[in-house]
Order: sequence, then C-alpha cells, then structure tokens
Amino acid sequence: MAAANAHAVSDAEYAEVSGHRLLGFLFFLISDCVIFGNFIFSYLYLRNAAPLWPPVGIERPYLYLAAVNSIVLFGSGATMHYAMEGMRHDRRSQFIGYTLATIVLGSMFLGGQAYEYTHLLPHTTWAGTTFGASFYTLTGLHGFHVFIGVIFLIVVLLQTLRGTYTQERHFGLTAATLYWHFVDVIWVALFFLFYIY
Amino acid sequence: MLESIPTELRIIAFIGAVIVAVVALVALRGEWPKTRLEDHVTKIMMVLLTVGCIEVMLVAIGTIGRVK
Amino acid sequence: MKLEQREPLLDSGFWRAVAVMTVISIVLMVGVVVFPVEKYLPEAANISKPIDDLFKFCAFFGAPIFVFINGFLLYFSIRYRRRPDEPIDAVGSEIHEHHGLEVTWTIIPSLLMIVLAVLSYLVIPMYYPTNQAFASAVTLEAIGHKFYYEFRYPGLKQSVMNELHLPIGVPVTVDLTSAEDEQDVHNGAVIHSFWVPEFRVKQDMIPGIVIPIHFTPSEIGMYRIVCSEFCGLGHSHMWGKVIVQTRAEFDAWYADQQRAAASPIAAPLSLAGGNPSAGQTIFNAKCTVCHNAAPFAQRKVGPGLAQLFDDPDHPDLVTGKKATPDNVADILEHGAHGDMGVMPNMQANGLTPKDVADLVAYLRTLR
Amino acid sequence: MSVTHVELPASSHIHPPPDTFIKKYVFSLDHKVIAIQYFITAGLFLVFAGLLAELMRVQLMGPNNHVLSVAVFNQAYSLHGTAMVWLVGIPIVTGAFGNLIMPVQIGARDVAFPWLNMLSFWMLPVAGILVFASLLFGAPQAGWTEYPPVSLQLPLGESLSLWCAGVFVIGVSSTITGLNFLVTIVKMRAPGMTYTRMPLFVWATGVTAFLSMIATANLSAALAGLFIQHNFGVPFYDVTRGGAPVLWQHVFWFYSHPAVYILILPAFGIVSEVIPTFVRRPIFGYKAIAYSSAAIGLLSFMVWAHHMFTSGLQHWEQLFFMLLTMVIAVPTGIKIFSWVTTLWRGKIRLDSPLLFVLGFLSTFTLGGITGVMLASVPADAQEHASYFVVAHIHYVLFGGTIFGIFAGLYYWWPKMTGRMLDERLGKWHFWLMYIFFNLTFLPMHWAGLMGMPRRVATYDPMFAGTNLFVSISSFVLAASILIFIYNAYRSARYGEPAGPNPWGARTLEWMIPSPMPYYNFRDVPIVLSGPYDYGKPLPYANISQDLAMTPVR
Repeated sequence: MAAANAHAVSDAEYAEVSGHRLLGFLFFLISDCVIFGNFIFSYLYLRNAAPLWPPVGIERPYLYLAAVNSIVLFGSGATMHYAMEGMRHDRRSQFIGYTLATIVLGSMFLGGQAYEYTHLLPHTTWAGTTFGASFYTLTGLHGFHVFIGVIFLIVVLLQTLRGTYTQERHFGLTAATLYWHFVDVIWVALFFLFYIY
Repeated sequence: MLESIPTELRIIAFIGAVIVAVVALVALRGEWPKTRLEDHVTKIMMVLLTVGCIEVMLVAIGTIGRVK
Repeated sequence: MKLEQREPLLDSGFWRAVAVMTVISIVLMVGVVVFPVEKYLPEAANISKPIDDLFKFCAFFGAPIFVFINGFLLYFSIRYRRRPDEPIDAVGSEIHEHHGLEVTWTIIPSLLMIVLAVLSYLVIPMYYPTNQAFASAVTLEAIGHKFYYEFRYPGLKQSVMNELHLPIGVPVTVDLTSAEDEQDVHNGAVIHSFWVPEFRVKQDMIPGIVIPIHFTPSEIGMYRIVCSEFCGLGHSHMWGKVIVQTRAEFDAWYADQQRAAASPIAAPLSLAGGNPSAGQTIFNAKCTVCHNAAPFAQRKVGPGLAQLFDDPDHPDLVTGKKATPDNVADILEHGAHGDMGVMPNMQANGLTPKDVADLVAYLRTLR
Repeated sequence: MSVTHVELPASSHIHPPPDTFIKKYVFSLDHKVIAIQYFITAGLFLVFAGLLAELMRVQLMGPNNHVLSVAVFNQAYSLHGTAMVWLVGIPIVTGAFGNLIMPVQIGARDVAFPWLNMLSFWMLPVAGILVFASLLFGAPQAGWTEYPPVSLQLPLGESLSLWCAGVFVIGVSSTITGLNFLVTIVKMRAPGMTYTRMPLFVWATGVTAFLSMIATANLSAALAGLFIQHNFGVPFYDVTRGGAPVLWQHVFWFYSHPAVYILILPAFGIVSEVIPTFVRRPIFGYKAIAYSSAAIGLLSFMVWAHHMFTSGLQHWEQLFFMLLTMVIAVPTGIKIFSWVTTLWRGKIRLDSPLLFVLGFLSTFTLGGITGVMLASVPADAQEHASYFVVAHIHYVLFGGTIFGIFAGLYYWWPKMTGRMLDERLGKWHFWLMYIFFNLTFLPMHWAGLMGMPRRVATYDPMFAGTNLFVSISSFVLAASILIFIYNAYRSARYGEPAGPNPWGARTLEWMIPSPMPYYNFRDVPIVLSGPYDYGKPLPYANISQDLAMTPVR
C-alpha cells in the first residue's frame, strides 16, 4: 500500500480491510499446506509400497548437517518474531536488525541445502528412484518457498526503510512473518520425515 | 568436507537447539495473553518451532535418527 | 409455529395420491424381484447370483423412493398450483419444519444403508479373497498385454492367448496382473481390466501388483472377457473368451495343449491358394486397429502396409529380414515388437493358417 | 423486532464508478461484470464440449463405425470430460453464479478481493486455450482422469504437458475463487445477518468455496507430479523404478470427489432459492438443508476411493470407503425430501425456473439411487467403468448441475440483464431437454449392466440398437440448447423490462434495481430475520427504495 494513499484510507477501514487480508492469507497458507500434504502422502505411499527403504544403492541423507541446517532455519523463525516485536513497539532499528538477521539465516539455510544437494547425495538423482523423486520434489519445493520467503522479506525491509509501514499499519509485515513461520513449520515436518523417520 | 566432522556438527546443533528453544518459549510466554487471530497463529507457530528444536536436540544427542 | 390440529393437515386427496403411488411402487418392486436377469445375462458363476441379489436389493428399495418423489412432484405441482382467481402474491402454508418427519427420513435411509452395507460385506470375500483364503483352489495367472490376455495354466509350459478354458464347477483363483516385455516408460505395461459380465466379476490388472479374484463357473458356454480400463488405441478391440466346458472336454483340451507344447516344430505355413478378398475381410476386421492399408508413413500403432513388398525406402521388415511373403507370414505367426506397440501372434489374433495365407495374398495385391 | 443501533462496516462508502470501456467491461473489478464474463466464456466451452460429445455419439451410432479414428475418438471423450468439469461446470457454478449472486445476497458491495476475482476469471480463457490447443498436437487420450501409465505413453501423451498446464491454471483460479468467496462470506455479511439468516445459496457457495480452496490445491500438486514424470522422468508412477500407478488414482480422486461436490452444491443452493419463490412458502427445514450442506462438505474428503474399488484395495479400505459413501448419501437424501416437502401446500407457479428445478429433482433422485448401487463394493464389481457409470455421471452432472444452472439462469436473468426471458420458449426448452435427456441416458444403464465397457470407440454388435437410439436422442438433446440461446438473444432485443422484483422473492438481490448498479446498495442494509418467511413483512431495514413484493405475473 503506497504511503501516498495511507492517509486517504481511514484507520477503521484499514483495520477492517487488513482483517480480510489476514484471513485470506491464512487460507492461502492452508492451501499451501495441502500441496505439501499431497506430496508427503505420495512419499509415504511410495515408501510403503517399496520393498526396501532407502532403495538399493542409496544411503540415507546425511543427518547432522541437516540438524545444523534446521537450527539455522528455526533460529531465523525466532529472529523474525523479535523483528515483529520491534515493529509493534515502534523500535525501527530493532526491526531492521532482526529482519536482516532473518534474511541472512534464511540464505544460510539455502546454502546448506545447496551444499547437501551437490556434495552429500552422490547416487540420488531426481529421475532415479522413488526416494530421489520424493526427496528432491519435497525439499526442492520447500527450498523454493524459502527462497520466495527471503525475497518477500527483502522487499518488506526495503518498503519499511521507505516508510510504508508504521506502528499501526503493517499488515505486509504480519503476512511476511506468518509466511516465514509457515515455511519453518513445514521444515519441521520434512526434517522429521526424511532425516529421522 | 562437512560430513567428516560429525561430532562438532552435533555440538553446534545441540547448543543452537537449546538457544532457539529458550528464545521461542520466552516469545510464546510473551504472546500468551494476546487474543487476535494472528497472535493465535503465532503462538501455534512458536509451539511447533519448539517441537522442531526438541527434534534437533534429540538428533544431536543421538537418541533418534539413524545415520546408516 | 405450532401445528394446527392434526386432522386437516393430510387430507383425503393426499392419501389417495399416496395409495396410487404405493400401488405403482409395489408393482415395480415385485417386477424387480421376479425380473429374469438370467435370461438377459446368464448367471454363469457362483458369485453372479449374490451380486445380482445386491443389485435387486438396491433396486427394490430404490423403486419406491423414485416413484414417491416423482409422484409427489407431479401431485403437488398439479394440486397446489396457483389458481388464476387467487391473488398474485397468495402465500402457501407457513409450516417450515416438522421434527418427526425430518427424523424419520434420516433414520429410514440410514437403516437401509446399514443393511446394504452388511449384505455387501458378506459377499466381498466370496470373490475377492484375502491372501490365505482359498489356498487349496486351482490358481491361474492372467496377464494383460497391449490389447490381448495371456493365461498361464499350472502344468502347461506355453501360455494360452485370449481363451480361458475352465471346467464347470471347479473353484478357481485367477491372479491378475499386467506386464509387457519392453520396459521403457513409453511402451511399458498399462492398466487393463479383467471383466466377465456373465460372472459379474471385474478387477483391474495393474502392472507391478498381483490381485487375486476367485469364482466357480457354473454354466457351460462361451462368454466374453471385456477390458474395461482404458489401455490405449486397442482398448475397444481388447476382448477375450472364457469357455466353460464339461470336465471331459476340458481334460481333452488340456491334453491337446500339452501335446502341442511338446512338439514345437510346426510345419512352415503353406502360402499357396491365398484368397485376397477373404484376406481383405480379415484385414478390415482385425488389422485396421493398428495398421492402415495405405503408404508406410500413415502410421497408427504400426506402419501403413500398402507397398509392403516393393517399398524402396523400407526394404526390410521390423524383424530386420527382407520383405518377402514368407517373412511376412512369419511375423503374422509369431508377432513382432514395433517401436510403439507389440503385434500379437497368430493365436492371439485368432488366425488360422488359411487366414495367414489369405492375408499375405491380400497384402501382395496392395500397391 | 426493534432495530438496535448497528454499527455499519467501515468500508461502506462507495468507490467512484469505472470510467473507461476497458475498465468497465474487459478488466472490470465489478463482481457482476466478472460473472457475465464467466457465463459467456464457459458457455462457449459448453458448446465446444457439447459438440465433442455429439462427435462421439456419431461414432457410436454403429458398432464398427469409422467416422472418427480410434485416436480422435479417445481425444474427443478426454476433452469432453476435461472441458465439461473444469471449463464449464466449476466456472459457471462458482465463478458465474457465486460472483453474480452471493455478494449481493449477503448485502456486500463486492467480494473481499476484487482484483483477485478478476485474475481468477482471466485464468479461465487461458486454461481453455491451453486445454483445447492440445488437440493440435494430438490431445491426451486417457479420459479426464488421465490414469498413468497409459497417459504417459507416446503416441498418446505428447500434449499431456499442455493438458496439465491448462488444468493447473484453472485449478489455481478455482482455489483463489474459493478463498475469495470464503473470506467474503465470513467477513463481509450485512449487519444483522447471522449464519442462520443467510440465504441457502450463500450456504452452498460457502461450503463450495471451502471445498474448492482445500481440494483444488491438491489437484495442482497431483498435476505437478504427472507433469514432472512426463517431462523429466521422475518415477512417481513408473512401475519399473518403484513408482505406483494406483498412487495417481488416490491423489487424483482425493481432489475429484470434492470436485463433483463443488459441481453439485451450488446447484443445491440454486434449487433452495428457486423453490420458495415459486411456491410462495418458507423452505422446509432450513437448518436441515444448511447443515447437510456442511456435512456433505466435510464428508466429501473421506469417500474418494469408491472410484477405486477394482484397483486392488485392501479389504479394510474397501469397507471404510463403502460405509462412508453410504453415510454421505443420507444428507443428500434429507435435502431432496425437504425440497419435495416444500412443494406441499404451496401456491405453485410452474414457470421455467421451477420446471428446471422439478427436472433437477426427478433426475437427481435417480442419479442418487444409482449412486448408492455403485457404493456397494460387489455391485460395483459389475458396474464399475461400464456405461452404467456413464449414465450415473450424467444423471447427477447433467441432470443435477446443468439443470440447476438453467434453473438459476432463468431465475436470475431479469436481475442480471434487466429484461425478462420468454416463458413459452422456456417451457419448450425444458420439456425438450428433460424428455431427451432421459431418452439419452436411461438406456445407458442397461447397456452398462449387460457388459458395454466405458471409453470404447467400437463395441459388441449386441449393443447396436441401444446405442443408435441413444445417439439420435442425444442429437435432439444438444439441439434443445439452441432454444435457450435464441431466447437469450430475443430477450436482449424484445424482452419486457423486468422491475427490481419480477418473481416477488425476498432475498436481498431483489431489493435493488435490475440490472444491478455497480455499487449494489446505496446504503448497507440491516437484516432482521431469515429471508424465507413468506406472509410476513420484509426483514430488511435501511433499504433505500420501496419494496415491491408482488410478482409481475
């Protein structure tokens, strides 16, 4: 919402419209969950149908790098929460600092994921076996969502620097935070499914 | 080369998990009295974040998750 | 809205209509019970009767529901239509809920559903065995291929194509699956389905899974096996035959199969006396699914067969041999693997040696 | 009932009207204009898909016809199914009727996200072009269900990618429409309109929106899986590398059964709106109908594998899905019985909207009964994938959704265009369509039971007579739609102007002039009680103009 027309829209109307947008955004997150749920169902179905898991010639993905990677992502969830606390109490420098931290941590997670793809999965190819198919599809889709989240955060940070968001009117930030928490929560499930289970 | 230093990775993971879990629980307590829809969603997210951290802690200790 | 006194609510006109509808539904219900399904579709297996009875159970209770709903639609529309003399905005009855009525039309359908569920539950294991059931029964293998069925009998080395011979009265378990010799994804196995309408039995043949079905043929006759799951270009032509014979006939056929399997060197087919017009009728009946009587380029699953013997740019056949009548007859006899599908052999196509000679003669007349 | 002080929604001031032609008609944010765009585009696809069906019937007139080659016949029925479900059915019942009527019935000025609404419409022509363009490269031939492995094999599947892209686009459009409508219904109802005072069409659209939002996201993921396997060889369904073809059936039907409820629930809503108006009587069992819609919405996610009884399910799976399919039949029964009871002791005006509703009730009842027959696993062993199923599908989809759509069209045409349709032509259209619909699809039950499989270009000569009869009556059925097209054209030229409330209905859309102004309500109405209490004064306060309650004829 460009700063120019922020004054034209009355506070009550902004509150009501951002209430609609919040509900719409949450419904969007639910439908995104369903997409991940569909691929998780496919993964579990194929895993159940396969005689041996992980299939012959493929070893389990490396656990401990993924553990560190997960902590990087969960840490970024925590820093994003504190960024929002900063914005709610009008402490702009806290918001900017913690959002930058979240962006850095998110990129580190993507880096860790890229490292794992390139170095730690020698025999697992996307078009090889059903393990590769489900693993790359799910973690790739999640990585893509993290990438979109990082861009979302960068855009939101730039807008805050330009003064779009104030203490009372920052629906864009709430949406970015919810999206980031959603991406964290999906990784909790994927980390359990692919590395621990 | 990262796969050659499992013990250090497990220590980093464990310490990180503890820190993030504590931070998440503090945030959760802070959010608890708020009643708006977005706060409820944030509380749920914080709880799941803590579950994720506990998962990583157990993996770091070695109780769950098979390496081979 | 308290109901007025009970009496004028459902007046005599209503009950007369209900009486008429009851009579119609009773006629229909009796008709459903006595309907001779046997005459139209023979009940040729032990599980045909129970499945027909289930269908009749649904029709038996479906008929009154259908008659009453259509009857009430008609009756209410005629009886309660707005008469021309009534004011234009006249309003109907105020009653908008009646808990007794609403509860009854929730309970009755639920009870009918429970009864139907229990009846169905009892019939399923009769034709769809759990793994350890019917272990003693004779087990055949039925494999679905691109557009024909292959049956493997225990004790016969060669598999029988498209014709399932069964002795009457002997319970049999058929393990269904689908497979192709070529395994690349473009020509791999597809899902077929094994459906014998007379047996009321249907089961998909899914590559990679073996699904057993169990039945006991109880009537002698020749019935069609129909593929009811879309499986490609030849799906509408994919049907086989189930031949239920007496025990003696079956044993004779079985012995004959064993003898044929024992002596593989069949005499090379004599191509003399091929009649092109007979060949043309066979071609139109069986071959047009995959081939056009047109130049090579007009492909379907297989190439066009017009200039088969003197095509300058395709001198060799798919088997790599020269395009001579004998090599063509050899393909007709043993089948071949094209790049887009598999040609069934002589037996799968149900060709006699004379047919092969006619076909080759007909192909030679095509220019 | 005294009017307590009711705080009006903050966003109730009126935005300036669209000024340029493009903003007004092409890229319009007005939900009513978007609805008409949906009607026209989906109507065009209805004609295309209907012609495909007639092509199939010409080929099926004789047992061994060569009118269409086998490949073209397969393409015809695949695109017929795909277009009818995704390009005609769902866009009309959710996009067209949902947009046209739901916002006005809840007293709102527009949907929650108008820009998103426009975006989801403009995805429909794109999806239609993508799906029909696949005909140029040899359209996919494995039906609208596209079961792998056959749908992935050349020469059948070069254009499977186009098909996947087209259906993916309409899937995304359907998801965001559902999201948009659900937020609108939850958040933007007029003051005083509690959930039990909402019209039943709004109930149906709300449950449909919930279904579209959750189930269609699933379709997008399933299509992505098929697309990836087709183009990159990722072995989800390839048996040789561990995949499972039955996985696609699970994933596809988990979407597609809610999809058929997305198709039928709005038709239920339209029936619940038309009956009280033409019978001049409160709907019987408002709460029963509303809550059974919600029950159907929830149960529809738990019954999907009754399409897979012959695909080698375990025993417990077959029992579970059989029982739940039977459970879901009970709320549908409750709705049918409530509607028929509403006709009792009414002052019935047999105009064309009500005729189509009566046609809906009688055909849908037969569809429901054959549906229960298909629910029982052993009976399904005989009926699955035969023409019995084709008959059942068309009794619930054509008899249900298309009859519901025409009832809605004849009912809301005066409100949408401001002109009345001709009653005589309406009756002709109904009787021709109703009679020849039954003549076309009733014999299919018999052919299916006797052993005629589905999706075959040629069949056993024993079915020749039935199929010839079915083909001829299907030509007349297709011709009957021309009457409606002429009626619509005629109403644009000579239709008598319809006032705000030609039928004397009580829901909010009849309280504003027709055609509806772009801002709907000058000032936001206040709702005091339910909309169906015929005989009582209108339950709306704050409505600006006089409320004519008497029907025109």
